[in-house]
Amino acid sequence: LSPLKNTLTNDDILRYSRQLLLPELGVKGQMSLSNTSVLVVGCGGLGCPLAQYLAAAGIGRLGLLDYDEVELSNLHRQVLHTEKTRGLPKALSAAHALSRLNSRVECVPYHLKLSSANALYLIGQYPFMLYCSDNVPTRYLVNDACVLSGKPLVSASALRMEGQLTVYNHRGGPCYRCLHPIPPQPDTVTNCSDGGVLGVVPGIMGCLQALEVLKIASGQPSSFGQQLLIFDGQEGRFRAIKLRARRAECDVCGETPAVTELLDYEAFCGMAATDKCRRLNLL
Amino acid sequence: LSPLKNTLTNDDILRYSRQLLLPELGVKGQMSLSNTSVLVVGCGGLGCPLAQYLAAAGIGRLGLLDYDEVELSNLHRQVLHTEKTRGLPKALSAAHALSRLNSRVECVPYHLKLSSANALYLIGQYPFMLYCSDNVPTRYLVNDACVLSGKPLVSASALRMEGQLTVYNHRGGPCYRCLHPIPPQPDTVTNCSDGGVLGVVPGIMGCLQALEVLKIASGQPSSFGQQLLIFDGQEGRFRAIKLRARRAECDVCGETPAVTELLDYEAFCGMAATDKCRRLNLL
Amino acid sequence: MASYAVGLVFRGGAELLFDGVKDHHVTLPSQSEPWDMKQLLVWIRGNLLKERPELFVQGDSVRPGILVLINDADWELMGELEYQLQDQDNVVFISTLHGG
Amino acid sequence: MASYAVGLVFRGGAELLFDGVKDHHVTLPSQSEPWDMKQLLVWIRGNLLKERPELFVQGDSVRPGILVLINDADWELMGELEYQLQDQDNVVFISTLHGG
Ligand SMILES: [Zn+2]
Ligand SMILES: [Zn+2]
Repeated sequence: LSPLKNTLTNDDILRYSRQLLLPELGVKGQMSLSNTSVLVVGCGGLGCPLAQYLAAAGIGRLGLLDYDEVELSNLHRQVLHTEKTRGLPKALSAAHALSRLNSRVECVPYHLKLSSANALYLIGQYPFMLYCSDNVPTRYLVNDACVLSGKPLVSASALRMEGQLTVYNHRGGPCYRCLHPIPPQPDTVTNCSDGGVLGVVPGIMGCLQALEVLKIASGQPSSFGQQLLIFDGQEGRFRAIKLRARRAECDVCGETPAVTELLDYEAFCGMAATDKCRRLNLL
Repeated sequence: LSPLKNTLTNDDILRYSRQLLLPELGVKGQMSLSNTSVLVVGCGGLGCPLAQYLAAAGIGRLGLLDYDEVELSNLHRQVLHTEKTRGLPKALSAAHALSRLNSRVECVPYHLKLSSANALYLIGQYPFMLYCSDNVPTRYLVNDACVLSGKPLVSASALRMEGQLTVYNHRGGPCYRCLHPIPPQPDTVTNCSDGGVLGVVPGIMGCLQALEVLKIASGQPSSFGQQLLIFDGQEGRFRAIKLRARRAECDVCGETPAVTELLDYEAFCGMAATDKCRRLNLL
Repeated sequence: MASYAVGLVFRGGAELLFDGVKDHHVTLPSQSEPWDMKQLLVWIRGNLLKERPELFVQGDSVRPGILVLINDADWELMGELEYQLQDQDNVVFISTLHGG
Repeated sequence: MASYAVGLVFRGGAELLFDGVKDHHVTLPSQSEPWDMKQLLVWIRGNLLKERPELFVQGDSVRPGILVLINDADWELMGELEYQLQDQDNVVFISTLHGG
C-alpha cells in the first residue's frame, strides 16, 4: 500500500472542487477517500459503473479482479470496455479506462479467479470489498472472506429489469449466510446469460454501490446495513426492506461459528463458480 | 436521418444478446431503439452516464450538445471525459468515448449553446429530448421547445447529494411550466459550482433517465409521467410523488397558450443561461 | 371469523411461477382460527402457483434463495411461519438475484 | 379542538433555511377551526424558519421553485392553501434542483 497521503495537491483541489464543497465530505472526507483502497470483484455490469465513480471520486487504490476477457456481448452493459479491448482481460481493460479518467488512482488489475486459496490474502490488502460477480459459490466465498477479515461487503445484483443492494456484515447487520444459510439448488438460479439483463439496470445498482462505499469510506453511515434495497426497473420503483439482525446461530458470523476458514464453495453449493458452463450448454 | 434499419446483423445479435432475451424488449424493442434518435442537452454529470447507457443499448443516433469545454473539475462526475480531452469541446469528447463503446451508434456532436434560434430546428431532428443542463433559462427553453414540438422531456437534476427526475409533457402529465409557472428568483438558485455535488449522484439520476428513455423508445410505459422521483443520497432513500395533471391555464401547454413560439429566456428568468458567470464571481 | 384481504407480491423472478403476474390481491377464505404464514404457503401452492412447486416451496417453508417480507420487513423479524396474518397485510416473496 | 401532530420535511436545499434539519415532527397548537396550509405557512415562518424568510415564503404562499407535497402528492391535487390538515399528515417542501 502506498504511504498515507496527508495533503491535497492544487490539482486535487481543482479536480475535486465540486465535492469538496459538500459539508458531508469536505477536505477530511476527501483525504479519507484518497487513503482508502477498494477491491472490486468482477469488472462486469455492476463493477464497471462502480469502479468508474470510485475512480472519479478519488479512491486511493482500486483492485480490479476478473478472470474473464471482454466479449462483444458484454458491451451493452460493461461500459468501461470498448470494441478495441475485445479479447483483453477485463481487469486490464477496466484499469486502462480508469487511468484515463483519473491517473491519480492506483489501479491494480487481477486477471484471476477469486478462490479459497487467494481470497483472504487479497482482501487483506483492501479495507473494502465490493461484490459484483454473478454466481452463487463466489457469493458465499466473498461473504465468508469478509466475515473472517471483519470487513463490510457492499453487495448488489441485477437481472432482467430488477436489482438488489445490501451492505452485509456492517454494524451488527447480517451477513449473506445469516439471510441464506442454505445455498439455493442449482436449477433455481438464473444468471444474466440465461435470463438477460437491461444494461442500465446494473448501471443504476453499481452507482448505488459506489455511493455507499463513498459514504462509508468518508465516515458517513451507510443506508443499507440491515436493509435491502429492491429496484423494479419496469415500474421505476424502489422498495427498502428492514432485514433481520446478525443471527447468533449463523455458521460464519454467529457465536459459535462452524466456518472458521474458507471452504470449497463449488462443492458446498453444488455448482461451478462461473456462468460459462451454463452458457456453453445452451448454445 | 439514416434510413430505417429493418434487421439486426449477426454482430448486433451477439452484442445485444443479453437484452434481446428480455420479454419487455426482444427483437422488436431492439429494432425500435436502433431507429430512435435522442438529443442529449448537456454532456455533464447527468449527460455522461445517460449517453453512455443509451449508446451501449444501441440507440440509433445520439445528438450530444454542449457549448462547454472539458475541465479538470468536471472529471469527478463527467465520466466520459478524460484527462487527455481537457480543453476539448465536451460534445466532441463524449462522441469519441461513445464511438469506442459502440461504433454502431451515430454520434452527432453539437458544440454550441441551445437557444431560441436553434432549439426547434435541433429538436425537430430527434423524437426524444433529454434535459441535463444546469440552469433555469435553458430549462424553460427546453420545456417550451418540447411542448411546441409535441415531444416528451425526460428531465433530471442533481445537487449536493440529492436528485430529482420527471418525464414532462408525456401522456397527459404536466410540463415544467405547469409545475413552475413563475421562474425562481436568481438568488434562490444554487448550481453545482455553488453548492457542490457528489459525482455519483448525477450518475444514479442519469442512469435512471436512460432507463426511462429506453422504456419509452421500446414501447413500454414510462414510470415518471406525472410522477416526480426524489432521491436523497445521504439517506439512500427514494420517494415517488404524484404530480398535478397538465394545467388548463398553463402558458405553453394549456388550452389558450400565451407562448406559441420560443422567447428570450434569459430575460424571462432574469439570469444568464450558464453557470459560468456565477462561478467567475465566486473566484 | 374475520376476512383477510392480503396483497401478495412476487419479484426477482418468483413471479415467473405465477404466470408472470407480480401483484396479486387475494381474499383468503374465512376460517375459525387466524391465518398464519404456514397456512398461507399451503394456500398459495394450491390456488396460485402455476408450475414447478419445488421452485417455490420446500417442506413447510419457501425454498432457499427466496426472501419473505411482511409489510416491508424480513419475516424473520415477524415470527416466520408462525406469524398470524392481519387484514390488509402485504407479503412479498423475492428471489435473490445473481446477475451482475 | 383536535391536536395536530404533523411531519414537516424539507429537501432540495430548503432544509438550509431550517438549520440544516431535514425532518421536523411538530405539534400545532390547538385552535377552534381546523388548520389549513395557509395558516401552517404562517406558523412555520414564525416558529421554525431560521433565516431569510423571502427564500421560503412570498406573499401568502411558498416562493416560486419550491414544490409542496402533502402525503406524497402534489398539493395542487389537494387544494393548495385551502387544504385542511389532518392529524399525522406529512408535508414536504422541496426546492427544485438545478444541477447536473
Ligand atoms: Zn452471518
Ligand atoms: Zn404546461
